[in-house]
Formats: sequence, C-alpha cells, structure tokens
Amino acid sequence: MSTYTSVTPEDRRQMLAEIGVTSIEDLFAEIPAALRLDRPLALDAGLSEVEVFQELRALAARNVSTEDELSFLGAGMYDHYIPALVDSIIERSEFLTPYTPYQPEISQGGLQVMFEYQTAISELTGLPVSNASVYEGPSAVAAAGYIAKHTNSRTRFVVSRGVHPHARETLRTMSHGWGMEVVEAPLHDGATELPELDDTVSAVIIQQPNFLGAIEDVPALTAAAHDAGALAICSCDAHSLAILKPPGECGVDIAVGEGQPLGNRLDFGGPSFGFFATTEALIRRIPGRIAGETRDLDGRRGFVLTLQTREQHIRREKATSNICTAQALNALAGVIYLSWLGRRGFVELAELMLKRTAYARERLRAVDGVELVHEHPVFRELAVSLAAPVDRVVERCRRLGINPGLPLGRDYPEHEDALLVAITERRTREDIDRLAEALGGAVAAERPALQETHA
Amino acid sequence: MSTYTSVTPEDRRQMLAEIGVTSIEDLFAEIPAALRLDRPLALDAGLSEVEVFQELRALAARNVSTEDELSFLGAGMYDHYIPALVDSIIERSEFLTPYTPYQPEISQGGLQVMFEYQTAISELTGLPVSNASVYEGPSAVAAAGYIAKHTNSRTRFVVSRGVHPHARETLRTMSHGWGMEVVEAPLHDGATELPELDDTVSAVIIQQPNFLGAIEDVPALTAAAHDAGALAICSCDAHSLAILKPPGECGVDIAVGEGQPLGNRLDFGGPSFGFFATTEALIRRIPGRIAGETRDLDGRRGFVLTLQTREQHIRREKATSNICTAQALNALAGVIYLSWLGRRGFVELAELMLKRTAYARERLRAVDGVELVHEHPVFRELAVSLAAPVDRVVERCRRLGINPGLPLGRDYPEHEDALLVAITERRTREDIDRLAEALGGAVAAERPALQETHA
Amino acid sequence: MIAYTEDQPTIYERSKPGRRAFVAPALDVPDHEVSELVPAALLREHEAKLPEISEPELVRHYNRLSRRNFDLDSGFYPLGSCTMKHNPKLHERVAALPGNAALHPLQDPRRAQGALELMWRLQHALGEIAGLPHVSLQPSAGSHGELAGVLLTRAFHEDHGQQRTKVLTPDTAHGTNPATVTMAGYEVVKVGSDADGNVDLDDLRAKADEEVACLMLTNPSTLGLFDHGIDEIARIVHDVGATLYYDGANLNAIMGISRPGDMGFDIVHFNLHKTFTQPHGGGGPGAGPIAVSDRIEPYLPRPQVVRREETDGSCFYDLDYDRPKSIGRLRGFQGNYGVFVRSYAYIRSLGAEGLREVSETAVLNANYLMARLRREGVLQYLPAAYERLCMHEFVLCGTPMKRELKIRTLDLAKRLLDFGVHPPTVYFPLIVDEAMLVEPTETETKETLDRFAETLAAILREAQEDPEVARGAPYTTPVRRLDEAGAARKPVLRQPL
Amino acid sequence: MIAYTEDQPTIYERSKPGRRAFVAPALDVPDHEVSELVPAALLREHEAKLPEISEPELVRHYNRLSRRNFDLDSGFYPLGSCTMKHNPKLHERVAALPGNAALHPLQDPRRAQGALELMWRLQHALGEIAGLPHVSLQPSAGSHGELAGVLLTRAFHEDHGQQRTKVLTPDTAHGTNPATVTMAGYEVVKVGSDADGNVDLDDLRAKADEEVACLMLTNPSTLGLFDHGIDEIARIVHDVGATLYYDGANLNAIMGISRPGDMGFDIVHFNLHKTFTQPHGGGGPGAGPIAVSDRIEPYLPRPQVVRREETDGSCFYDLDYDRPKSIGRLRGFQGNYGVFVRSYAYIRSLGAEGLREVSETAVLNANYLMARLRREGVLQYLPAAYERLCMHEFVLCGTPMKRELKIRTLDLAKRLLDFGVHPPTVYFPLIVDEAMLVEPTETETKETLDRFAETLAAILREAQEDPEVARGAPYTTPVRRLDEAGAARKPVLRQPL
Ligand SMILES: Cc1ncc(COP(=O)(O)O)c(C=O)c1O
Ligand SMILES: Cc1ncc(COP(=O)(O)O)c(C=O)c1O
Repeated sequence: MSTYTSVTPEDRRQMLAEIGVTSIEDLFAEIPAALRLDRPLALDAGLSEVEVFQELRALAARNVSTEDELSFLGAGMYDHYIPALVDSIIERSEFLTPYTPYQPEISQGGLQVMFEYQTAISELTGLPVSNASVYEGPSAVAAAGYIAKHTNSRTRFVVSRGVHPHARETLRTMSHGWGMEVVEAPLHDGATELPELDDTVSAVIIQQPNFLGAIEDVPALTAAAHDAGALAICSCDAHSLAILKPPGECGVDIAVGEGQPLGNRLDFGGPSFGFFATTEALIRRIPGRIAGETRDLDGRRGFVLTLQTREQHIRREKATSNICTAQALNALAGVIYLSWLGRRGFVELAELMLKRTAYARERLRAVDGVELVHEHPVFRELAVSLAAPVDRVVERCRRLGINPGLPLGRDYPEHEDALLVAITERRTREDIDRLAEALGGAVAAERPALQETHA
Repeated sequence: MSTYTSVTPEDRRQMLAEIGVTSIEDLFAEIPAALRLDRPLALDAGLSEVEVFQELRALAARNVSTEDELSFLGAGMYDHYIPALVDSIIERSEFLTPYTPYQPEISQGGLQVMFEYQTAISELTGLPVSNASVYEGPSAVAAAGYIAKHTNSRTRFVVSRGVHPHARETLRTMSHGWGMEVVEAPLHDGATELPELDDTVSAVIIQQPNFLGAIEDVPALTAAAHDAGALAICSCDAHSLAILKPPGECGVDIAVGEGQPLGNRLDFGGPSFGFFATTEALIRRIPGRIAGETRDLDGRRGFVLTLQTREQHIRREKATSNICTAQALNALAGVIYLSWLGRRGFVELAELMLKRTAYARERLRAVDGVELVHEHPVFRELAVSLAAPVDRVVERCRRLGINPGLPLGRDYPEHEDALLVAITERRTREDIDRLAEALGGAVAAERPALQETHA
Repeated sequence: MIAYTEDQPTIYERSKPGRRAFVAPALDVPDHEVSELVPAALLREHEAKLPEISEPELVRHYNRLSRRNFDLDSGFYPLGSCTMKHNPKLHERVAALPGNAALHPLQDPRRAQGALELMWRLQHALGEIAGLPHVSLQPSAGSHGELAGVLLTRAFHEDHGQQRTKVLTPDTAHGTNPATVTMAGYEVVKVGSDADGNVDLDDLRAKADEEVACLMLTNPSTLGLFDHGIDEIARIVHDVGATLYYDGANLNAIMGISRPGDMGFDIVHFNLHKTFTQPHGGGGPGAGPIAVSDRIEPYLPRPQVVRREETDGSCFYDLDYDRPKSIGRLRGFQGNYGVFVRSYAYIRSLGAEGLREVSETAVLNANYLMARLRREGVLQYLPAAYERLCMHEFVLCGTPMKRELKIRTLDLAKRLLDFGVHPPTVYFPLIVDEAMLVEPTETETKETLDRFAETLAAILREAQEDPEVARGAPYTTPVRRLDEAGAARKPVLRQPL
Repeated sequence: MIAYTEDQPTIYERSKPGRRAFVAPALDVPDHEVSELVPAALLREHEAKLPEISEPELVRHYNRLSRRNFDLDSGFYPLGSCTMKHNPKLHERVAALPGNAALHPLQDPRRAQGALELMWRLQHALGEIAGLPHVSLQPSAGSHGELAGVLLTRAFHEDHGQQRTKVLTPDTAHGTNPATVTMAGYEVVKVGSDADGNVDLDDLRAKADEEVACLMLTNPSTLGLFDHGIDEIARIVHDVGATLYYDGANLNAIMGISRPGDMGFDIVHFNLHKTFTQPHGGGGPGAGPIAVSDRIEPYLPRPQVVRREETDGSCFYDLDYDRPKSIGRLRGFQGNYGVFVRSYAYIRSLGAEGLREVSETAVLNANYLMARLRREGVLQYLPAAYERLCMHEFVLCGTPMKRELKIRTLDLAKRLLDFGVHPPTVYFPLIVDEAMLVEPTETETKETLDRFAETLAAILREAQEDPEVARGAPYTTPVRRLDEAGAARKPVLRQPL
C-alpha cells in the first residue's frame, strides 16, 4: 500500500497527546457509533507505485488510440498535434497544482494567463468579452441558452439539427429544469433551415461548421434570429475561426465552442475546456471566472478575478451560474497553443486543413460506392454515405489499421450508412489516399446488391 | 523547416545597419573565400515539429524496448522502475537547462543538489569523499586507474576478469596512452583469483558483484592489493550497497560504479552517470566537479564548486583529469531516487531483489538443461549455462515475448552457451516462472544430442 | 519569495511582426485559393491578432509567469474546503500514457476496453466509499455534480407525479448549492444552524414540507463539523418525501470511517480534484461524479458505463445509452476521463486501508493544528468558532482580533503571504464573522503545522506592536494589494490590440 | 529575482525517522534471512543514512531548490564558449518515447534498428557538417572527444611506426585541451597568439617539429575570431606529419558556411550539448562525437554503427566490433544515445537551410551586440579585445574599467545577477586581461540584446557614481558572494550525519 501522508508513528503519539486524546478513534467520537463503518471498505488492497503503474499501463494498452491506428475520428474532438512546449509548461507545478486564484498577489501567473486567454478568445470570436473557461463545448451551449433565457424571459430555444448531438441533448437536459422548450430546426441538404420564428423564441442556436461539416451561412441565420428578437448563439469550431468570418462580425450574441482542439489531449473526451464569448451587453450575465486588469497599491499593473458579483460564492441563489471549478489548466494549454501558432500560423494551419479536406472530399467522392452527404463547403470534416452497411465497412478498414470515421446512424438515422470523416494536419495526403483505397475496397466487398449482380 | 531564431527580417535590417555592413555575407568576410562552402549542406530539408515527431516516433517504434517484451537483460544497466517524481523534477527547466554552476549565487539549487548527492554516495560507499559525477561506469574505472597511476607511479593494473568487459576495454584504451600495462586476473569458479602481486602493480581492480553475478570476497582482495602496496579499486553495483559491506569498510581506496540503476533511464546506454568516491588521502586527485559548503558575505550557508585547482580550467596540463561537462542532471536523478527509496526503502528494495534472484536461481537450476555457471552468492544477476546453442534458445524465447538475458559468449568465450539473467523489482515471481518455462521449452527443443537420442 | 517581481509584459506585448514558433507541414495536396473553397462572404477579413513570438520567447514568457504563482509543490496550502493535498506525480504519468491521452472519445467501446474498465472500476470504488451503489462519472466538477443531483431529484419526483418547488440549503452551504438550486429551476429555502454548528432541527422541521424536493447538506459541514443530528435530519427530510443530497467536498474526513449512504443520503457528489488528488490546475479541471441510491438510479445521466456478459460468459464493458428515464446528458462524451485515471490510480495505490489512513490523518492534523494554535495563544484572538473536535478542517473567528488588534482576517491572510504560506479560506462560511477556514490535509508534516502555528502567533504579536504592518501586507509578493473594486467598476477584460 | 531566498535545509535535515515515500512491492517469493543468502562477513552492518522523507516533502524540497537556480528558460544566458541556445521542448518528448528511453543497450541490434538507424543518420549529418566522412558517436562530452582524438592521433602515428611526444595547443585554448594532452600521455607545448588574435605563425613554425603529434585548434577561436592563417597553419602542421585537431565548441558560428574538413582538419569533436541543443542539465549530460578523415578512420573507437546490406539488397544497421586497429572503447555501450535523439531531432527540424540560418544569426547577434555596446559607450571601459568582426562571440577587456572605475570584471558580472541576466564567461580566455567572453546565440531577440547593452551601460554609470555597489553585488540573489577560498581551505564535501 502506498502512502502520501507525512506523519510518523512518533509524530502521531505526540500529536494525540497535544490534542488530549488517546487514540485516533477518539477524534471521530462526534460521529454516531451506528454510522461508523464497522468493516474495511471493500476495495482491493493498495499497491506500490511500480505495481500501480504496471496495472494502469496494462489497462491503457487495451485501448486503441490515435497512435495505434490511422484515425479519421472527429465529431467534436480532433487529433491535432500538441506542441511539446504545451506539455512542458502545463506540467510545471506552478500551473498544475494551485487552486483558483483567490489570493491574487501570489497568483499573478495564473491570472495573467486568464487575461491573455480572454484576449485570444475575444480576437478569435470577434466578440469583446470572454470568460476564463467553462467545462467544455456541449455544456457551454447550454450555458449560453441559460443567458438567453434570463435576458429575454422567452420560453423556447430553436436549435439546429446541425448542432452537435451532445450539445443538443445537454441543452435539453438543462432546459427541462428551466422549464424551456427545445425545438429542432432541420437540416436541408446539410444546412440549417430555420422554421418560422416568433416572439416565444429566446435564442436560435447553430453550429459552425455544423455537425455534418457544412459551413453554414451564419450571417443569414443570426439575422433571422434577431428579426424575431431572439439571441443568436453559435457553437464554433476553434480552428475554423482562423479563416471564417468571426461570429462577432456575423451578429452572433454568444459564441461558444469546444476547446480541446486547441492544445488539449483527446483524453477519451475530457478534461478539455469550453470557450465562451459575448457582447458588452451581456457582460454581467456571463458565467464563470473572469480576470480583469487593475493596479496594486504601488500603481503596478496586476490582474484579479473580477465581476465576482455574478458568481455563486457572492450572489448564491442569484448567481448567473453555479460554476466554480472550471478548466483553467486546459485554457492555459489553449492560449499557449494559440500563441505557438501565432497570427500567421493559425491561418496557415487552417488553410492546410481546408485544402486537405477539399482534397479528401474529391478523393472520396471519386470512390465507387461513396457519395457526399451534402455539397456545402467544408473546412475540416465531411460526411459521406456508403453503398454498403457502414459497420461492416468500418470493420474492414480497421483490419487495415484505419479508423475511417464516425458512423452517423445513431445520431442521424436519416444518414444510416454515412460516415463523418475528420482531417487534421496529422493526416497527410498519403493517409487520405490510404483511406480512400480502404473505403473503396471495403464498400466493394460489402455492397450487397452489386455483389450479387456482379457475382 | 523549423526555426528557433528570434530575429525578424526587419530586425535583421536594423541590426546590419547598426553593425555597419550591408549583408549577412559581409559578416563572414574574415573566412577566406576558398574555405567558404559554395553549396548547401547535403542534408534533408528541415521539417515542421509534427513531421519530426512522426518520423522519430516511427524510428522509436522499430526498437524493442523493455516495455515491449519481458526483458532479463542487465549486465550493467537495469530495468528498474523510475518513480514519476524523478521525471517531474528533472524536467523542470531550472534543473534541465543551466550550465555548470559557474555563478554560485544563482546556482544554489544545483550546487546543493551536488552536495546532497555527494553525501548520499559517501554514505553508500562508506568513503568520505565523492565527486559530483563522472561520465558513466566503465570510464569511471579508468579514471580511478588514472589516480592510482599518479599516486604510486607504478606500471601495471591487475584487473579481474569479473570486471565489466566494457570497463576492462576502456581501461586498456586509456592505459595505452599512459603507458600502463593491463593484466587480467582470471575467474576461478566464477570468483576472482588474484595472481602474485609485486611492486609494479599500481592498482587491483575488481567488481562487486562481478560480471557473472557473483558476490566477491572484497575484503580479502583489497587486503591482497594493499599487501603489495597497490591501491584497491572496486566497481560497485549501486543497489547492492544497500546490503553488502560498503567498499570503504572493505579497504577499498576508490569505489566507482554505474549510476544508471539509480533513477536513470536505459536510453540505449546513456546518458547516465558514474559515481566516484575515495579516501581523504586522495581528495586532491579526484577528477571532476566537487561541491563544498561555505558561507556568504552575510554568514549564510551556501555551496560552491570547490577544490578547483585540481581542474582543467585552472590547472590546464597539470589537471588531475580533463573532464569538464559531466552528468549533473543524471546525478540529480540519482539523489532524488535514493531519497525516494529512503533509508529503509533502499534496504527493502535490495532485499526484494536478493530474494527474487535467489528464487530465480533455484527455479532456473531446476530446469532440465540449465546449469549454474557458479555457486557463489548472487544479488541481482546470475549466469546460467545451457545445454543448447544459446542464440537459438534466445530466439525461441523472444517469440514468446521474452528476452531471457545476455548471451555471454562474445565476452566470455569460455562460457559459450551461457546467459546472464538480471532481476529487478519489475520482474515478478510470475515473470521468473515464465522465463523458466520458456527456457526449459527452448532448451529442450534445441538440445542437439538429446533431441536425436529422444527422437 | 516568489520570483519575477518585475512586471511581466503580456504575450501580446512581446509580439513582433514576423516572429514565429509554429511552422506548418508542407502542403501535399493541390493548392486552391481559399475563396474557391469557401464563399467570400463567409471568410474572415482580418487576421485574429494572435501574438507573433518565437519558441524560446514563448517558453520564457510562461515560465516566468509560472514563477508568479504560489503552488502546492512549494509550500503549505491550508485552503479550507479545497483539500489541497499532495498530487502524486505517478498520476500525471499514467494519465499521459498514449492509450489514455490519445484515445478518441468516440472510439468503439470494443476498442476502448481498458478505459471503460477503468471507469467501471472507479464507479465501483466510489460507490463503495459513498455507500451508494450506482455511480455516474459524467459531471465535470462539484457544482456540475450538484446540478446533476438536483435534476435527478426533479426527475425522481416527476416520475412519481410530483411537482415540488423548493430545495433546502443550510446557511453554512457553499455558494454553489443555492446557485445550483436556482439553475435547476427550484426555489432556495435557507435553513439555519444551531449554536453548536449543526443544522437547526427546529428550523428544518418548520421548513420541510411537501413542496420541498431536496435538502442539500455538507457533512462534515463547511464548518468542519460532523452534524450531530444527521439521523434526525435524514428522518425529517425523508418523511416529507424529499431527497437528501450530500455535497461531497468534505469527503476527505470520513473515507472508510462513515458513509453518506449509511447516513441516509440519496445522492452524493465527489470532487475528484479535492479528495482524489486531481491537481487543481489553477481553477480546474476537476470532475464531480455522483453516487446514488436505487430509487434514483433510473434517472442517471446517459450514457452509463456498464459491464455486460458475453454469451461465452466473459465480460466486456460498454456505454449504455438505453436509459429511458435518464435525465439525459450533462455534457459531451463520457466525462473527464483524464481525471478518472488519476483518481483511480490514487484509490488503487491506497486501497481501503490507505484511504482510511488518509481520513484519520487529515482529522488528526486538523485537530493537532487547532491544539497547537491554542498553545501558541492564537485562539485567544481567533477563537475556534465552535468548541468541538473538528473533522478535517476548522473555522476560526477573527472578531476578537479585529476588535483588539485592529486587524481583520483579510490582513492576517495577506500578511501570511509574506511568510510563504498560502492563507486559509477567509470569509467563508458566511455565518462566522471574520471567518478563517483552515484545512491542513493529511499530506502535511507535523513540522509544517508547527511552523504555521508559530507564524500565526508571530503575526499576531507583530500586530500588537503595530497593526499597520499587517494592514499594508503583503510586501514580498510580485504585486501588492490590488484594486479589486476598481477592476469591477471599469472592467478591462482583454488587452486592446 | 529567483525565489526561495530563505535558506533551504538539506534533504538530510528534512529527514525524520519513520517517514517514507517508497513502498516495496509485496514479496512474492519464499522469504529467507538475508544472511542465509550472503555470508555475514560480506554484509553491511549499518544502513546507509539516506533521508527518510515522504513524497510530498521530497517534491517540495527539490522544487524549492530548483527555484534557487537561474535557467535558460527564464532569462538571457550569454555565457561565452557555452552556446546557451534554446533547448526545443520537442526534443525532450522524442527522447522520452519508450522505444528510446526504455531500450536496453544490449538489445540485439536486429531489435534496435530504429536506434541504430538514428545513430547512423546522425553520424552522416555530423560528418557532412564537419566535412569529414567518418564519425564515432561514442565520446561522452567535448573533453572526452578530445581524448579520443588525441588517442586516435597516437594510434595513427604508432601505426606509421612513429613515437611522437608533443602536442601543440594555442595559449587561447580551453583548459580541457592541455589537460587532455597530458591524459593521453603527451607533453603540452603552448603556441602564442599574434596581435590580431590569430595563432602566431612564427611561433608555430618554431615549435612544429617531428616530435609534434598534433595541433589542437579552436576555430573560430575562444576569442570568437576566425583565424586568418588557417590555411598556413594547416600547411605547417601537415608538413611535419602531425594531425590537426578541431575543438568544435565553436561550431555554432560556421554551420553550412565553412567546414573544418575543408580547412584541413583531421579530427573534429562536436559538443552536442552546445551546438546541437542537448540541455546542459546544470553540468551535463552532453555528448562529444568525433568526425575524422580517411586516414584516421581505421583507429576509431569500437563499436561503430554501420549499415550493412542483406543478401536481398535491403539494409540493416549493426554494431561493428571487428575493427582490428581501433583504439578500443572509451566507455560502456554505445554512447549517450538520449543526447543523440535530441540532436538528430534538431538537425532534422532545421535541415541544411536552418542550420545555416543558425550560424548566420548567431554571428549577426554577436556583431550587433558588440555594435550596440559601442553605441552605449560600454566599449569605452571594456574595449573589444580585438577590433575585428567577431564570429558568434566576442571578448571584451575590462582593464580600463578596472583602472578607471575601480571595479573588476568579476564585479560587473556579479552586479549583472541583480538584473536577472546570467553573466558572460569571465577571466577566459586567459590571454585577455579581465576578460569577458560574450556569446548571445541565435535564439535571442534583438530586444534582449538591446536590454543587455543598456544594462551594462547602466552598471558602468552606477560604478562611476559609486563603485562599491558593484563590488558588493549581488544583493537580490538567494545568497550573496560566497567564500570560495574558505571552501577550498577546509573542504566540507558532504554532510556529516
Ligand atoms: C463545500 C463545497 N461544495 C461545492 C463546491 C463546488 O465544487 P466545484 O468547485 O468542484 O464545482 C466546493 C468548492 O469549493 C465546496 O467547497
Ligand atoms: C572551447 C572549448 N573546448 C572544450 C570544451 C569542453 O567541452 P565539454 O565540457 O563538453 O567537455 C569547452 C567547454 O566549455 C569549450 O568551451
């Protein structure tokens, strides 16, 4: 059994004496005897460090990671390269171990990072105000909805079917508590088609590019929302912000998104961070921590957590959100990553992805039995439908060491044999060619009708 | 192509102007034109970080590491578990990036580490003086020989055949420059048998346990050396010092050893460190950096590099050694590792290895076709001879995911079909049982004579 | 004490046109004008003004900033309610294994068996520790777990045909509790505390009616006290058909000693970033799994990690989406898996015995520190808010200090900064005037506790001589006291570029 | 500036009986008394007094110590002759890949093809950079490479039936050069420098005779100057049948621009921990590969990494032990492979163009800094030792400063510490009085160079006012000037326990 305690048997003796009790048990006298557990917890015995390491290594070895196969999985989290300097900085105990910066005088490092992060997110989104992070992407969508509800006290959210299924479901979970109704706007040929919007609509919620990879006409969608007096909420792919018109310039009131692609590991889904930016008008409704610039007694610049009267520890039941611990370290990774890319690099990387995705689209559509789900412009991801059962195609690809993407059937029954294929800078032209060949071969082998006629 | 420079094109323009030249080429005017390379270096074009990472990952994947097979390789470097805190500390840039501490006021961290390290090595070896590290084990043996030569101006080293073959060869390489003769003392039944020693013998050099794993009678060997007026030099296995009589108490004048097992990676053989400890008598002959305690102007304790008049930068051709850059970071890993083990843990770990090795010896000797090379007590390693061609046995084991140890034939032709098998705390009883079974099966399958008679 | 006391420019102030760290991989596909691929109207016209900086400067910038942070690996951090215990380095190593760190969340469960098994085992362990059999790992932090818990309560009542409207929270509750109640669409009703720091049972009885959906309780409470009336509280709450919610922020006091489930709680959240060693990261990430009783189980978030039997009797682990009564998702994917790895490694390292030792030592350290403060005379100026054995933390009340020494708890806290100690939590819980909530945790040495007691005593002596010293503190930190009011009045939330 | 200015106890002073971090895995084999397994006479009687400490305290101890170090990732480090360039973080990542870090050195070459191929490619790249075709990676550092080089020289001469006795080293040579000569069993003969900082050709001619085995030269020299007479030097040395050895510590100035092999050198060592970014680690590890000409090749250390052809035409990489004329081994195994990985990654990242850009920028930065110092008036007190274009570094001479301002170069260096800058190398090379050797490296920004120039100027102005300030410096460091003489007089080299 390992131990991280620092009290020796002799210490313990002295400490009990100082307290004036004779045993450790005495310290728990305040717990009613009937509530004291009269047996050890039914857990395996503790292990030494080397044993725990071996066990966890063995478990991890039973996962097929993006290092083990050529993976085209995306759908919200992406296998981007994380520069080594991100790891080396965020592993510094000075960033890794402190609590939320409640004592600003000894937390200037973390607070300045938040300020720099907010600046970056504001630049990316074209919106003036960013908080210091929320949990992650899908719950950020719901958090944005919560603001809308409080801003205009209307009763319905209109959410595009192009918004990530997890975000839609999270919104629904939360909306139930708030007594809000969630209405889905369908996709037409892969792009959002808004229904008639009336004055019950609190917010219109869209995603850019949408879940099927299509670049939406965000300005048109936000205009429609605003015409109905609703807020426009957009969940944005972070990298796409390098080349797509920023939400702030498209009329979006609240831009949110998943931060994982910005320097955070896949980690089987978390921890990552959600970004959250909005207009000046909504500044006092924003959830979570915000760092602000100020001066110290000597007039030197410093940073503090600010606008805290929004927050739970001050405002309690009247707070704009219940969030407390958020994702500071992940947001730090985000701002380091963005600074590493830099002004030009951010664009260059996005353009590389755009061009590779365009290549992939042409390459895949040329494969017999593979069709595009839609013809809208795409940035980093595309949906293709297959002329064969998707699960069997996937299985065949895997045998070649390729994970061809996410089968869409569970979330989009209308695209039963479709795949969502994601491209990052780690997927080269050669990789895309391998995918095309594998898919072609697998579809040919699994294509039921054709197989028969050809046979 | 990556770049780590920080000069922008505009900077360059301004800088050239400040210097008063018009082009970068002008700066190289002092190099005779005929010596200026008139073509680019014939190297592959530079790559981006992600590309370099992918390429190096692909190379690394072509190595079979101790994470990939059950390895019983040892023979000087051992697959010990390195606690995670070692990595997390030595990766701190404050330890990773500074130069040798030439400015003690801003290097107290590194200097105190050296002082702590020297204390630990002195405790382990039972010798009062340790330096702050030398390159690694085998060259440390030669460095010790160099001291002996200068101390008594004699002309021959007697080195046990039980000393690591790399150390013996390094000693020979260096001795040639010094005009010293190297004489080998044979092993008898696995233990060192010294020849008659006369007054030409500068030092007797032994290893504990010796290369075949045998625990030598060090006190007897050092006594013989001293009787002939020679110095006694012993290369020690670091972990064995937890339970074996320390060299200082055995009469050893200079104790050296390979530091890798103390918290350093295998790294295909380096970098690691060599430890080097000796008596007060030899203090001013010791090679390399030494940290010493002192006081600052205000009377506060501090540490400095000391006894520098031994060293090349002061004494130049009269220096006791030419060593400059040594292995500070590796020695830091060593002292963290030792502190992690702690006073009791160091012994507990050594005892665990001792008992597992004893178990392995019993388990292997019971295997048909496997015999012990010697019957001396062993600590962490044992030599067994096989009744079948060792290379073919090894090949069979590998197919079962087992690397059964080092074939001894290259270094010890007298043990042609023998294997040196190393045990660490990472090799469990179950692993040893697997080895025994694999060896048994492989020997049975490859045993030429028996095969025929049985067939 | 901390380095880099000179002002540090921001990363934007270090930017210079033409510098770069990143280099893009070569274009290996046909080139196109961007506007051929995306309609011009949807394209960005101006680049985001990210910094332009080389790798060496980027590294230095964040390295220097890091030195302007106080951290747990450098000093004592007795921040009450936050359980600033040592974060074992092993955990970072195992979390970083590619099989964990590079595992895509949408990988087929059949190809993520190690991860799912780890989650399943963690669920099991947390359930055993809480004494409640069903666990969802999904919530991202404590307050997210609270929200899950209250939404589960709602689902439970609605499933039983009830529309309740109120949730009770004690006046000692952490701010997230009432904030959560509002976010889940309930009204907050505050319950008072009695003179001993327990829930005021009379007030509870008066407020517990059929409109009440839930009581959210922290036990040991935020006062560091185990509620004497816990049995009775459970009875009252259950008698009106409400659920009992356990805020697990203080679980570090009772692991292996007493279990919320056995106390009658229906729902518990864990703060893996407190009790189970996930490093705090300067404000996250964390994870807030919940454990629930049988009657709450049907409503747990989706998907659940389950173990299924194959036809051949072997097992595999899967994600179960087929949960018709589920409240649904609370976030994307399967929760903060990276945090789960660390917490699982912790539980695996310690085992039952080790976890109990944790709680025993945490409580020992807290009571010892209180005793030492008494001996140093500190309690004379900052008496314990309640004269009882504390659990893993305790609250001091700075009122006498303020009156007699003319320094506030805030001043004391700020002066501690000059001694290289992170101050305890101050001004919380709200019901104690000039409160200071001290949580030493089990990983600290007796020597550290002794030094802390002596330091507090020294500061009080200093204040007897001259209270201005503390009132002007800190002096040795990278910046001195900051104008927080000014920051809020005219918020500067980003750098103008 | 750096943190933790309060004294830090040693790890032994933090020890307390009964504390521990390590826990041994359970004994899974039959237990025995230790004395049953090892004769009692060979057993240790008293435990080594290693510290007893818990993991949290162990981490804190070394973390705090780390903050008492100045490092390259925090500030400017223009330490002449040491090439303190940025250490890319990628290199640590690739070195740590298990296929590298956990590769046993005695693994069968057939199962270590990635490592051997990497070494082979690195050999090739280093050979191309040096302009010499054959490379051994074995030496552990620069001075180890020097030793290899001089032993190769010996082997070469002996193989040609010659017993030479002397090796020439210029008076500007680094101390390792003459020390190496002695260790290799030769006599050192010092060659003077001329007024321009070049090797004094007359002196060289006078000393170059048939007894001379080798001339060891650094070019650019330790003065930061490219030797104008390099052609003539090579001729003189070769004419007497001696070898020409290149100390590669200053290779950072000329990569892709000029090659030692083309200058006539027979043997070159590289400091991978200077030019090729291996972090210095506070005094190692490094690596000192050597590149040699055809005539030296037969004597290279054993084993060599080679590429062999299979019968089917494919290639594999192997360790070649069959080198009958080899000088033998210089150390265990195959050299500092972990260093090779980092340096190979560096070369692979930069390519030919990038390496040339490195040298161009290194030389640009040095000349710019010298120009800036001139503009700031610094050269008035510390003139450049030689009025020439410098290469990647330059030497200033503090004599006028000492005379006029009454402060020594040492004082200037110590005062720099208070400004958060690592001082340049001082009192080396020996031939310049009050020398200060400044090497900015290519990874620094113009702003950093500007600030450094201004800081030096400010210190000199301060000294004009009051030289005592510099003479008493530093003031802001964890300790002030230390009694080095006392330390050497009564050495305390370990803690008594
Ligand atoms: C008592 C209590 N409850 C709830 C929380 C909220 O937890 P989290 O920050 O993980 O959301 C905290 C955190 O400080 C707490 O102390
Ligand atoms: C010119 C010169 N030569 C040789 C060396 C020795 O190199 P190493 O420290 O790698 O042994 C140095 C190191 O400072 C040097 O500057």
